[in-house]
Amino acid sequence: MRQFFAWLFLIVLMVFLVIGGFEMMHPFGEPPSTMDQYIIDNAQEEAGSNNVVGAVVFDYRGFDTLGEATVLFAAVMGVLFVLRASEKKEET
Amino acid sequence: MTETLIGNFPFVAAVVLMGIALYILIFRRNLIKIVMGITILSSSVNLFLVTLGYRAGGIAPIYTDAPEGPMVLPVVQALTLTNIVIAVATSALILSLVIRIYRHTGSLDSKKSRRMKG
Amino acid sequence: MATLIGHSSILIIAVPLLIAFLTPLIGMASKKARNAVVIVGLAFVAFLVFALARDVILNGIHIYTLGATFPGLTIPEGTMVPVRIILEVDGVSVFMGIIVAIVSLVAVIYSLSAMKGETGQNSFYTLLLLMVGSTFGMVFTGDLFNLFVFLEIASISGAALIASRTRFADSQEGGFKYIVVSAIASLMILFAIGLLYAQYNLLNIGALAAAIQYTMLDRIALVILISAFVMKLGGVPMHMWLSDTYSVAPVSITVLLIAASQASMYALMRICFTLYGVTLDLAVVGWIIIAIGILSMFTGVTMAVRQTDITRLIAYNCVCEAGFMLVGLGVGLAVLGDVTALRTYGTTAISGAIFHMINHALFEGLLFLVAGAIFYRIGTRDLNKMGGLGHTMKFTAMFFLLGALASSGIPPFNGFASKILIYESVYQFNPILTIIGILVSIITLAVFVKAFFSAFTGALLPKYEDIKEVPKTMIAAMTILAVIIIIFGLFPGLVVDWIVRPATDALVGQTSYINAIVGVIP
Amino acid sequence: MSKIVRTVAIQLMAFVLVFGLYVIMHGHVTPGGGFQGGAIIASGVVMLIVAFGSGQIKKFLRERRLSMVESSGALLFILVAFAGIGTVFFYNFLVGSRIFGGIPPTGSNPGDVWTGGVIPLMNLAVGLKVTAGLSAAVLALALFSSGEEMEE
Repeated sequence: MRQFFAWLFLIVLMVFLVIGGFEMMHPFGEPPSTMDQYIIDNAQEEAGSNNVVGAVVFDYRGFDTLGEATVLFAAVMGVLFVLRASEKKEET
Repeated sequence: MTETLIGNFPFVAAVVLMGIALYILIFRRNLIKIVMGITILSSSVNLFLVTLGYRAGGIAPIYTDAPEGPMVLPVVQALTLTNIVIAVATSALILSLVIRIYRHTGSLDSKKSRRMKG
Repeated sequence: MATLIGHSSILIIAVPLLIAFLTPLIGMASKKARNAVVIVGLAFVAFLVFALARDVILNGIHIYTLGATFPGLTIPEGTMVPVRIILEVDGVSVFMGIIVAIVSLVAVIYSLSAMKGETGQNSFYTLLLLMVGSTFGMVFTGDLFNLFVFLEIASISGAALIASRTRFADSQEGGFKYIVVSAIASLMILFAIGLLYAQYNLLNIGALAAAIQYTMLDRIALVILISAFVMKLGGVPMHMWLSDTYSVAPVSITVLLIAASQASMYALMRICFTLYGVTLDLAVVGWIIIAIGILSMFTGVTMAVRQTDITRLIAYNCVCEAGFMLVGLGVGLAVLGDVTALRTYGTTAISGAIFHMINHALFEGLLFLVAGAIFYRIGTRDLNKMGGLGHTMKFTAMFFLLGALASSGIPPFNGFASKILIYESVYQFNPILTIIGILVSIITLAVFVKAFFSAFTGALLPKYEDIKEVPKTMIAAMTILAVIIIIFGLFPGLVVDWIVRPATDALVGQTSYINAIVGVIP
Repeated sequence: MSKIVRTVAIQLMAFVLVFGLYVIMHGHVTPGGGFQGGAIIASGVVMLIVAFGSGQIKKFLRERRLSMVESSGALLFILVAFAGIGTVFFYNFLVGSRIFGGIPPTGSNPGDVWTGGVIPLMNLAVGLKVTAGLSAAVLALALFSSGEEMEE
């Protein structure tokens, strides 16, 4: 029963998304680009960077990159925390 | 209909990849396979994001010795970069938890551990 | 002071992150210094939150554009859309900020003695601060992708913290389950963000809300977003992970996890009310959320009846209380387009749901802290193995009773104040929902009375005769929550007027949120 | 691993380091940046772990020490962001100044390292962080799965 519902869910989701993918998306290769065109045009002047992706990563969306660095920091801390020795104290 | 299907094939490919990932996540019980499912899911989202930003005949958005042509959208590339790093971080943490679980239960089958319904 | 408030929204997010990066370095030198820095830092952040709250409630929405030449420059010259990440703090955000500030301070104070014997404390406090900072980020940001990033930080640090008792297998499994659920949910959210980006080439919530047209792709995105956030907050079809993770985490972390779930609830509200707003098919979406809420209430309370593990019992009660909030929100959403209905009972329902969020964080937090205190002393969570603890742990017993009564909506505690708002407004929408709500509350009371009697009353079991009251800092943390619960219960009108009403207005007033970003829509 | 593999790994490590540093420091001019360069150097460290075994590597690279380096990298990054708070958090205050202040001519150009404002500094911080972080995570996983206990 559970299997059946899982299959049903999966198939319905896929049908929806595939139809969405080729019927309703913008034609591949012609995306709308109001925000991105501004960045392409102004990145060199505002951020002084030839690499526009670099300008987006560190200047326009620098806060996301701080978050991204923090994710990696959290994961490394988490790995060291989870795999630490815990023999110091034995409860129960 | 078929024309749009062929033209928008990259979007469909991303969705199919996502379907594979969801299949793994729903039906597989091995913990390592669940980790793989999450990695594939994040790859499918990455593929989707990158295809969103493609412009026909576009070049990489870097001005150093750039040839002529429209530039592909840079923001989605930044988002993809962020998501790749997040995926690496997530899988590192999940794998360390899997190692711990394996040490405790001696098994990688999620049915054998207490009440896993991943 | 004005500059401080001007920058406060970013400082509230960045200061916890800064201290988190510093903590491993300070912790190598001295443990006392580390604890002091953590507490002072969080107290400073809490102060900033209250200052910002005052400012936002008096002067309206607070905007902070990161990396622009001045904070108010949302749209640079030469374009019509926001390009940079914008923090947008309105009434609801600041309300959530207050919840997180209170809860994080309590969690740290409680951890001071509760985690004393554990190894890896430097990492513990680092991860805790990351979680606090990212939860603030989730509620303050005005950018969808930024929301996703902070959601990921919160879930990764949360999963590591859940697994922090490495000697127990079930805590590892809890951490695993939490991160798998979070990863799937957040990747689906990112997919939905991609769908929205593909159509409008925007990531800012306010600008998207101005541009959105409710096409088929928007509907798909909405379904994905709602299901992913319901998954993250533990609504019913996806509630299995919640009890398994909440019950195995150290309780100070569970309290923060509740705050993180509330942040997911906030994101759900943002998506429904602000991003889509009146373009939605309101009645349908409203009823879907009501249905999820009702199912959560039922499932939560029926599962809670069967539990013998005290933390699991409280975790299922969390599912049940989340149902109340969802019902209130769903009713508010269903009548959002209808001005008269919105004015007569819609805003009251939303107010009730929002007020219940802070109350939920407070009393569930208190209950979890009590359960943690019991575990700290006797080392078991099984209710059948407890008995007579009220003789020796008087304060703890009192706090449990307080939390239980507040949770089941008994006057004069705060749970009653918010539940009555939900009941009376939902009654005008559909009386059956109110009856179900009251029924569920009564069963909740029964569950807690049973738990209270089996844990605290009766003869003191001989093996627990030398059990003492828990250390002072743990008592202090519980006292803070208890005092706030009592104040909220005695003066609910003041709380509603000061912080709940502005939050409701901010949630309903979609146009002011949009206008703060894009100016007057042309 | 055999002696050949070890020797080659040591030799290769120098090239990996140079290439990684190049990718990090030219992140604002050419494709690449802190994350990519950091990942390159970290993959070099992983190569050493594979060649020598995690126990051997542990003698001169402790994962705790790596995590300290990572903390400092993260700290540097957020401090650069804080330095802009005179105007706005994350403000690119170095554009037009003496340090990395050059502004490239609009359109296609040969590229100049001395541009980008705070972007090179952030690339450096992130590169430091990613190198140390990924190496620490891989080393911890390798050590733990080979049965050695962590230090606290």
